[in-house]
Amino acid sequence: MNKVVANSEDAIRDVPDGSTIMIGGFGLCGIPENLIRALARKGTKNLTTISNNVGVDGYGMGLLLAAGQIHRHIGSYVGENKLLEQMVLEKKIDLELAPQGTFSERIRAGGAGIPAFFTPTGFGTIVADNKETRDFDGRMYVMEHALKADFAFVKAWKGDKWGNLVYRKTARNFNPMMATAAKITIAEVEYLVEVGEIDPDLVHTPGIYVKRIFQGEQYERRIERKTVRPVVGC
Amino acid sequence: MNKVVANSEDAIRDVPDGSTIMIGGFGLCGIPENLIRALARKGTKNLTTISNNVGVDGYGMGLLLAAGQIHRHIGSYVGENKLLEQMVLEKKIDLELAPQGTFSERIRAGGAGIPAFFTPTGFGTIVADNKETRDFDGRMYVMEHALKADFAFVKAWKGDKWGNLVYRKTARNFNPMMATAAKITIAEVEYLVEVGEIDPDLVHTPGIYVKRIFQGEQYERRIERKTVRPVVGC
Amino acid sequence: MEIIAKDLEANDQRPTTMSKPAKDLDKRERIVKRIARELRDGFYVNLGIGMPTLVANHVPSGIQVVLQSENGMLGIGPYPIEGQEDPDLINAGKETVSEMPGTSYFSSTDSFAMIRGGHIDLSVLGAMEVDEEGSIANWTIPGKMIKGMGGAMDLVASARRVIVAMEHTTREGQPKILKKCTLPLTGSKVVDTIVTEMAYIRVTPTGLVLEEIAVALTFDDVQRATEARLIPSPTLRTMEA
Amino acid sequence: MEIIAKDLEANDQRPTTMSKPAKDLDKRERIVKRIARELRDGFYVNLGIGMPTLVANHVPSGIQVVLQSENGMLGIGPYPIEGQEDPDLINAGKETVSEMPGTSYFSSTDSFAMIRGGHIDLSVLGAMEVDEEGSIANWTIPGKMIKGMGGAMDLVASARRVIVAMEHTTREGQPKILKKCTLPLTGSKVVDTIVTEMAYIRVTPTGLVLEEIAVALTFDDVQRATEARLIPSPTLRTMEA
Repeated sequence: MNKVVANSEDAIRDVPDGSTIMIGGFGLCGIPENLIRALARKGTKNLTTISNNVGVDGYGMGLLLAAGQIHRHIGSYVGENKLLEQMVLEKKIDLELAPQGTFSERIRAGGAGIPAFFTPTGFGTIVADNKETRDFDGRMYVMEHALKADFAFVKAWKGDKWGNLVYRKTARNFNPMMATAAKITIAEVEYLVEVGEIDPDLVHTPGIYVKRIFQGEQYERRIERKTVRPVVGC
Repeated sequence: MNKVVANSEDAIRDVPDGSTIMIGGFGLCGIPENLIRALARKGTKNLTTISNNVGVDGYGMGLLLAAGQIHRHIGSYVGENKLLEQMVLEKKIDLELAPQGTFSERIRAGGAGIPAFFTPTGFGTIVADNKETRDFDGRMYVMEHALKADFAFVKAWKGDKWGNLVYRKTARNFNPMMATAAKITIAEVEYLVEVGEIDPDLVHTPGIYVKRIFQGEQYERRIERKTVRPVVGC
Repeated sequence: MEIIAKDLEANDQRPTTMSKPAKDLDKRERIVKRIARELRDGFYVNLGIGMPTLVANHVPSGIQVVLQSENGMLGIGPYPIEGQEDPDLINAGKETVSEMPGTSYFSSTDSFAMIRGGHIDLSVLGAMEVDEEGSIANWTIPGKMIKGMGGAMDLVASARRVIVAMEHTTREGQPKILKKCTLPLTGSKVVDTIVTEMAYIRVTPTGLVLEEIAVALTFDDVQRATEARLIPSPTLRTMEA
Repeated sequence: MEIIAKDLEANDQRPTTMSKPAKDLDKRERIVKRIARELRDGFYVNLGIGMPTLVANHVPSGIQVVLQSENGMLGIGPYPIEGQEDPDLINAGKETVSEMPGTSYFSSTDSFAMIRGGHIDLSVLGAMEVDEEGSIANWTIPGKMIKGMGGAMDLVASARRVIVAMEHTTREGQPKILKKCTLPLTGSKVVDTIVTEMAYIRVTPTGLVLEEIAVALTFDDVQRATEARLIPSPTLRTMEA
């Protein structure tokens, strides 16, 4: 069983134009930054990306956006990208927005063999337009469908050579579910360790979901909104 | 915020006759044994129990069964209870069996605000009788409904006073999902620790789901099938 | 679905304390203080981006509440001390935060399972419009700018109690509490309570019940700033500061 | 739904090595050895209770497979050494087991999400009946005893490949490979391969293709023990031991 690849370039060697790719992270927190940079360098085109956000202008997925690599995006919040806004208005990109809980549950469903489920979220709003709605026990729900992808790019704090992953703090976010919902899941980690070094009770993503793993070349881990308080007081 | 109760008796003080109770564990592994014993002592009647198994004759949920406290049971495997079999044949108990994955997903759905979902499991079998079936992308699925309960009895290895729980090895099983799916979740733990003693990245069940917690009086942790190999060889 | 929206107050993710003029700050302070009095010991609470976040500064003494962040955290603490900020530790507004004793982290999916499953005792969030049925609009203005709804739709649909925290009227003095929302909804018939600098209003099946009025204002003052009809509560009283 | 079933081979949770006569043991050994040859490096495999469990003893050297247990474990190791058994560490047959380096634990819900999501490369399980469409019955005999289906229905519905491991006929010599199952199904059209002590059979859209025959047996021998019609493979060969 050999899942370890040399680097980000090797990890994405066979990602073709037109792929659907899930990309972990919330804002810039927990994004697979090395894989994104590699994909920008490779110049793969015509991508459908599935990610909660689209980075910021000039960083993270903003790189792919600026390079015109993204044809269609599915997410829940894109407020940090002036460029995206412009591209949507100019119809250079298709954008599908979903409530964040529906978005995350659709990904979980994709990985868990559930083709569709009912949620109360969005009933009575435009999110429910053209969707099946239904009464269960006197409350109305909207039917939503699973999301799947060809590739998932996820970022973990630590991973072993069999792909068992551990995330750190809120950098976990969408990574664990995306890892389950793609044909080929590629994990980049800050620390690649030997099999057996991770406590089996503390594994967040079991290795079964990970096809390729490598230690990221460089972690900038950029902070989007640095908010601090004075050392004295508070 | 005070969730700590003195003991198992105090924890179940207000469980009325006719309650629906989820009980964690797989076989005898990870069962809330102190809560079960307390419920047997209390003699609460007419219960609907939701649990993968029903213990064994004379131990675990077998105690509740023998005392005639269970009116109806929903689970997936009951092969260890001669008594249950007899009671079903004599129509002294209602038994609903579900595929284990459907059973566990129904509980997860109950806790996650999903009233119904589609699964491929059981399509074309009697499990799908009288249920809605549906084609998604050329494959047939069965619609299944969420399960909820008045109380959930769960057992963890360690828990803090705010109800954050950590399970150990395969004793995790159904406990985490059941903790989410009841109005009142009661957790018994082998080690009750102070708030802040559990690494936030390693919490399996966040305290939000737990209303009451206590350190179990006595852990027998009975083994159902002891299988070993010789020290030499193999 | 393609969505066009304008820069929204509710989605404005700049720390409000740094970007609003002093008069607004005072209004906001009164709103969040009033809302903080609704907190109860042991509550698990989600505070929306912007003004609602400030409720955390006024938790009554002697009670413990746990703040949830929909990006996967229970137990949000204050902003970190300079130099201790951690890129892996942010709130839903993408601000660096700290953790409290008893914190837990989980995936976004688990976080929204928690929200959708009805486990959050209280959700406080901003709004552009609220109407007399308790419907709320706070995420988009068609034909303007693109942002997305984030987690707001899930929160309003499933939190046990939804409180809207907003200024009573727009900057231009137009009512924001309407007979019927005109903007695309975030949730239909979901709001329980509206708290503004002028009033504390309960949404009931028969309409909006005015429970409290800011000091020095009359029922008519509030009604004039409100498009929807207000029903005076039998126990109508002055809002505590 | 009330279910009545008989003591089933597939659900018999006693360690088979301790309860079967020697002749059966030899048959079973041949079956599980043949199935073990289907394993590939990196496979994640679920072995059903009873005979399928024994496949683990014959993993070809030089390859690594990870065994899944539907009660929430990847990385099942051998039975523990006497005195090291742990009540918190059991397999789906409720037997005490050990863990391997690289093991992970997870909830039952996560385990069946894994199974239902199609992440298990291979599921091996016993059967009372299999038919020419690949339908399988292994969990109940109406009017007899009550056990329950456990996880078998999820496994047959969603594992990437399903291999049935069973003796070719009943103790009474009656065929178990039928034109159509008579017992309530565990899964409809789900089996890929049937391995018995007599044959290795592939389920195809046009019927059951006999790929391998046990040494010293003829096609007619196998057909006589099989109710369904068998199609000889163009590459029909002798089963390797």
